Amino acid sequence: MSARYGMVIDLDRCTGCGSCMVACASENNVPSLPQASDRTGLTPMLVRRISNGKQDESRREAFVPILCMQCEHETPCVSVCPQQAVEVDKATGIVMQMPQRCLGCRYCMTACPYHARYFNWWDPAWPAGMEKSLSPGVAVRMRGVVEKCNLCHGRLHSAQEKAAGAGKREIDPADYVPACVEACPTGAIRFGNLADDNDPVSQETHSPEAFRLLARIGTEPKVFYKSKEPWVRALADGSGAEVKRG
Amino acid sequence: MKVTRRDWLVWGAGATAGVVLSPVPWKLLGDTSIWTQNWPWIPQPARGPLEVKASACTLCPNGCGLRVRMAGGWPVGLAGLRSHPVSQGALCPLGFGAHQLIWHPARLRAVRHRGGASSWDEARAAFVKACSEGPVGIVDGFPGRAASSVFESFAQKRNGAYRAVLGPESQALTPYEAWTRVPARNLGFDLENARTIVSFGAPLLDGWGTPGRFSHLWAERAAGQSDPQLRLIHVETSLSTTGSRAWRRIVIRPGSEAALASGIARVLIEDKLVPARGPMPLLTLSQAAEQSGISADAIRELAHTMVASQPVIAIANDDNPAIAALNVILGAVGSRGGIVQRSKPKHSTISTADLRDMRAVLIDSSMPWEFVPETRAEVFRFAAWDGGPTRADWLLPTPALLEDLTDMPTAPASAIETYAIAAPLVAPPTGTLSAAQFLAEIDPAAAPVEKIIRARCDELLRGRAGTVHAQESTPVTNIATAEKLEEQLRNGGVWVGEPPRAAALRCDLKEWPAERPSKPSARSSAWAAPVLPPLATKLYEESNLLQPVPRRNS
Amino acid sequence: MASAALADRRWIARSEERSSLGRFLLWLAPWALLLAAGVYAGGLCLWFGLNQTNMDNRFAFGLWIFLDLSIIALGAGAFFTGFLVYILKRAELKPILNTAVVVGFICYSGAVTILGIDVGQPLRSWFTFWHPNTHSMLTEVTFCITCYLAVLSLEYVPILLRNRELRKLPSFLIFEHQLHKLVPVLAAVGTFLSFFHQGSLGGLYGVLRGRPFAFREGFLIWPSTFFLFILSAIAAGPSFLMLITAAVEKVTGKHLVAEDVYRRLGLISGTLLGVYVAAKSIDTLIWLNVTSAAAGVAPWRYYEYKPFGTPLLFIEIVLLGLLPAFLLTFRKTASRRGWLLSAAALACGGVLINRFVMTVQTLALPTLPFDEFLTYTPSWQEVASFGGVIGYGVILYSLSYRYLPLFAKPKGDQSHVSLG
Amino acid sequence: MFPWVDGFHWTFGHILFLSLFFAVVLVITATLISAVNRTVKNLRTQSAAELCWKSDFTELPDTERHCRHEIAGRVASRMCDNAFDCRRCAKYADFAALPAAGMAHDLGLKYSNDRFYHRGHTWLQPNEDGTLTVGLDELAEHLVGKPDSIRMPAIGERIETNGTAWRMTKNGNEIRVRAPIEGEVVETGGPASGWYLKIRPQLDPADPVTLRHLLRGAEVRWWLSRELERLQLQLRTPNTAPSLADGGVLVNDMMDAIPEADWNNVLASTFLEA
Repeated sequence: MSARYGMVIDLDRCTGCGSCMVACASENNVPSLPQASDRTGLTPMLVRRISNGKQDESRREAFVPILCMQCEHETPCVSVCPQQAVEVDKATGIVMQMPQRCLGCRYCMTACPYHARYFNWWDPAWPAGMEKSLSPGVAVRMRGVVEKCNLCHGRLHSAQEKAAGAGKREIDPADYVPACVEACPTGAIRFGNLADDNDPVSQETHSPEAFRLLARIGTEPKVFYKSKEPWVRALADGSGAEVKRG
Repeated sequence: MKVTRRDWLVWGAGATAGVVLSPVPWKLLGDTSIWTQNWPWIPQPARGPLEVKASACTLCPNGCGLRVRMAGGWPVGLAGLRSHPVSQGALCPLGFGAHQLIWHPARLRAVRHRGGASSWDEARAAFVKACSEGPVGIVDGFPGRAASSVFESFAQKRNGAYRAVLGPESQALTPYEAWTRVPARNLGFDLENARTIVSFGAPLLDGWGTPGRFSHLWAERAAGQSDPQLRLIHVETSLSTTGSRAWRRIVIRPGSEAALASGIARVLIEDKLVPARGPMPLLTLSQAAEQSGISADAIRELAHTMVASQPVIAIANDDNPAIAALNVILGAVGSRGGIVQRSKPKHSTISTADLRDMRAVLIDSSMPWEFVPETRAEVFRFAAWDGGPTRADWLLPTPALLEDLTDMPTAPASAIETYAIAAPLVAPPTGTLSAAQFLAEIDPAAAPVEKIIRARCDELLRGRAGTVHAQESTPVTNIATAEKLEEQLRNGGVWVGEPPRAAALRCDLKEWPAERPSKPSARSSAWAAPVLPPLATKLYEESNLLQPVPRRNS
Repeated sequence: MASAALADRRWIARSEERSSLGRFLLWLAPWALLLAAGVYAGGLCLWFGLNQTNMDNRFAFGLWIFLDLSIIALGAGAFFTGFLVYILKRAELKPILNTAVVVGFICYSGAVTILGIDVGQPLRSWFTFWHPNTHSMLTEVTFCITCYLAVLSLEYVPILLRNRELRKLPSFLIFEHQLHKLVPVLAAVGTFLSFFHQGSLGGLYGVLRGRPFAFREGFLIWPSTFFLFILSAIAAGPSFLMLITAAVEKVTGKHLVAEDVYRRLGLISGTLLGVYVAAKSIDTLIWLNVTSAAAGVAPWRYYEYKPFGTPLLFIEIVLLGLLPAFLLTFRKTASRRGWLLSAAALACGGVLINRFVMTVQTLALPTLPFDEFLTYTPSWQEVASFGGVIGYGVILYSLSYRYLPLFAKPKGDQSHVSLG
Repeated sequence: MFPWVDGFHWTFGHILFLSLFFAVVLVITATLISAVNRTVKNLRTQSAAELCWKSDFTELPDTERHCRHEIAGRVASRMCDNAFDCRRCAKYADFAALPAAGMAHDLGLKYSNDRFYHRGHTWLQPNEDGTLTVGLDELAEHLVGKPDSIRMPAIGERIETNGTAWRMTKNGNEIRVRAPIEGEVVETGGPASGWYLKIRPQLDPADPVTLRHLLRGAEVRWWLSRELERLQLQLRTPNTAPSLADGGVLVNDMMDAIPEADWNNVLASTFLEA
């Protein structure tokens, strides 16, 4: 049976510590290039600070982890890629990016409303010796291609290998946990199989507090958010004009 | 036949057409494009058996449990160790990239003397000479380790000074030393049982204490709830992460935490919200309001809110006595969910001798790089990385995390006593020595770290108390020998003591301590390494999440 | 020098008067410099990667795409004139056919070159042909533009082979003759291709449902921008041809094309522009009231961001759309060279603005509610590489004008002889 | 792109799109191939020369494409639209019937009435044995003088009207002499022998149509005088002005005499090069 991996991110639990970002970068062999800026760096997982726009004591801030939303319907990046370098994996529902087939036209980046795609503006490089600390099973992306979060596909792969080794069809959910989920100290990021109705995460997506970013453009992301705070929920549709970047 | 321009034209046209129609250019195109997919200079991840080891993080005194993924004999990923009773599987953002610190460009690899190249022999000679000429001071960032006792005894022998510099979490506990006659290192905040926590600027959700500890509490009992089991009231001067996530947020004038505390205490006593347990603050409510910049009603309202859901505890971000006194008034000292004594005081003779009088000062690598001793003595600075300009005559390269054998005693401010051992997982670069090893070479008679650790395991075993938390937890009584215990600890197990006996702590506060404004803490966070993991640096630069810190080395 | 001048003269048609070799080279020099700078800048981008540009993850497309779209739109004159002459048999436009082909060739080859630099892995460009994703507008664009460039080259060859020296080779002359007879076929294919890729270039942005500012409802698989781009391109193409021809006449001080050709072009351009403006206005209204609302965005919010805003919308549709359409069709103004040309310039400007809005403004506008409006200034490498294309264009055109029969002689149709 | 390439789906989109694409590619390549193919065929058959001539003819300046009847003064002004091939000219008969102008004044050029002249400055003289002798007319000879080199066609080679008869070089200028008539080369001469080619014509020279396209009689004088005028204009330089002003005797070997002139153009208009 095919899975639909997804997330529910509880924004009320997110303290914006950034552990998920570092864990993600470390797991996925993202180089830390000094020349990269907040507009040219690779941050497959990016926690963004938002506020209710107030400057006085009533000011509230929250943090929104932004990663590939794994859009399910009319996946914007898939339909635009001229050479099938992006495809939705039928078996997992994960939007897969194939860097070795990407020619770096960046059309998918203009198509993604969540700015969850990143371009390798530089050759990947590490300080002398640090390449020994690269995490195995995740290939380093070359300059000039687009990349994004693929829900730690390397981990899924090893989980599948483990299952195959044990002669099992299905992977043990405990074996496949993306780095950011594993890293979150407050358990704000929850990961599960949305196709499985018994999965607590899949059930959480139906809670009244759950919402998806820009739901109305109809891309049906598999990454959900939830919050009890109304001003945070105003994110759900693009009309949350009162919400400003922190 | 004569070659005319016409012939050239014809041949040229023919040649171009021919080449384009031949497979050659297309084949070349294919090969080059495949070549671009793996440029020779793109680093490839190491192949090799993947193994997972458990250890403890030694970059700050909190010693979070580490799950280290190793490939080809090198650490390739860090994660939190779920079985760790305090950190509970969490790490700080810096921790997740810490395995790359081994390769940080700023890594110290050779002895340096006043900027110039030097050698261990020269350094040793200089230090021995200094010792013969006068007393030596030793500064330690993580007191209570085996290394600390090496320092302590060495300093004692040379009738020098051993100085432990504490982080803000521990500093907040120092005022109680005088009132309870229990050293701060034996006290802790019993956050786990508190119902209301008032932090006076303590970044509880942003690098205060063991990262996993409070964030778990908060996430489980407070996050997003309108009437949470755990009420977090954050008093601050400007919006912080903790403030933005707190249940209530109070903004006051910088440095007026003490005044606010006094104001609250006065309200508590005047409104009989607490049984009078201590002296009346010197400040009047209006003065407190005037100083802290919030209305008297707001202070009164705050006081009422504090006691509405008890136990309640106030946490300072420094050693401000007024806030400690507030806890006394609240009856939080020695009570469940308040300030508790987690362990019996060990006989420790911390000399109060001043570093100024020292001939030489040895600074352990556990000290934050910013620390500069107020002395004219010859400074021997141990560090694994060069954090930039500092006042040190000798820069002595030490092993980094995962390279050195260290034991990690109870984390600052923890309510329960713990003991862990970080065993070296990779060999340190040649030419590095820890401060303890350095001293051991000079004084072979003294017990080395290994011996002391063994002795402590033995002590724990004889204490017959506590449990070792690993994949499964084992009571110490079920462990046969000290060797076994040490082995378990070296493999990432954590010894956890008995839960604290709260009532055992008696506290008498005669009169309200003299008011003094809170001073911003010397150590903003517990992070002690001179440099940040490159990925953390990246995080600072490529997100608007955290402000770049001056310590950053790019 | 004298011998060089003589040799040069041999290559110039006997019946044509051309400036001296020295003056010609002098004229070329600055453009050659521009080209050299462009080659250098482009080389930097290819060697060190796109970090040489000021593009970033949010501005994944920048100056290059904007200008590519623009020159491809302006180059539409090539296929459209061919279409009018060969398919609709409008012989009166024959005099500018050759110049149209050359201009088209320059525009397309230039655009393709820039695209080659613009992609991160140019060596993999051919992957698009190997693993084409037929749902992507960009695939359509890639295929069509490549084919059309081939067509343009084939249309360029006959003009090239009629050079005075090259024609001395019987094989060349015969080939020219035979190819020329087949040019109508090429014109037909070119028309087909051009309609598609001009449209797909519009579709490129119209399909982006992730960018509500650009997203448009449409007909079958094609968003409305698909058709708007075709319209605006064929409307601006003739205007651009007019401008080029007029410029050449000014520079060479020769009378090359009969006045009525100008007027004819103006009329075509103006009429199409009128249709386009009408369609564009309807499209904008639909977007304001239906499409954007469906995407959950308040459309007018997009016009709050300075420097873009409603003024830009007004300029695009009225000042650079409606006005030139009127000037080009209205007899009184159309019969005056000055009015005609300035109207043509306005029309071209309108298309430029439209391409700018679709590319740059779309990316500048925030999509997530906590995004900000971002700006971007191209790096000198981006500007210089494009300057190179302009230099290349002028040089190639000047050479073609000097040595090839660009403007068929006014006396009747001499552009090619039919057998018996 | 192809079923065996990874990632290919047999979807309607693919099939439609790719078939369209391949159709286009096919048309383009087919066009190219057929053009090449026809070219090769033309080059194989004899039509090449004719095609080239016709193409060249259209490139001639107006001044060099006047109808012979205009030159002879039979009609006011007429441009030839048959590439100087009066055998194809529908109007020829009508014009020929018209009265020609009177005798032109004497030129410094000899020409004989029993020779036929081609607009490319060759003459043609029928022989008893049915062959035709072809030579360079006096104006051309004066112009070229002694050529540096000559490339004659091989014996038995076929030459086409207005095609290449033979080639000469002079002071680095390539001179292609156009053949006055189609036929087979039976003998080759040269400047010394006063004639260049003997040709066995394809058509019967006795048939009046065969040589109709060539100038003869009075026409020649009018034509030559026009050619002289042209030369005057083209060669107007200080030292030649007197020699030509009154249509006086031409200096021999003008290419050596007036090297500074624009010979490329002069030769082109003399020998009907584009």
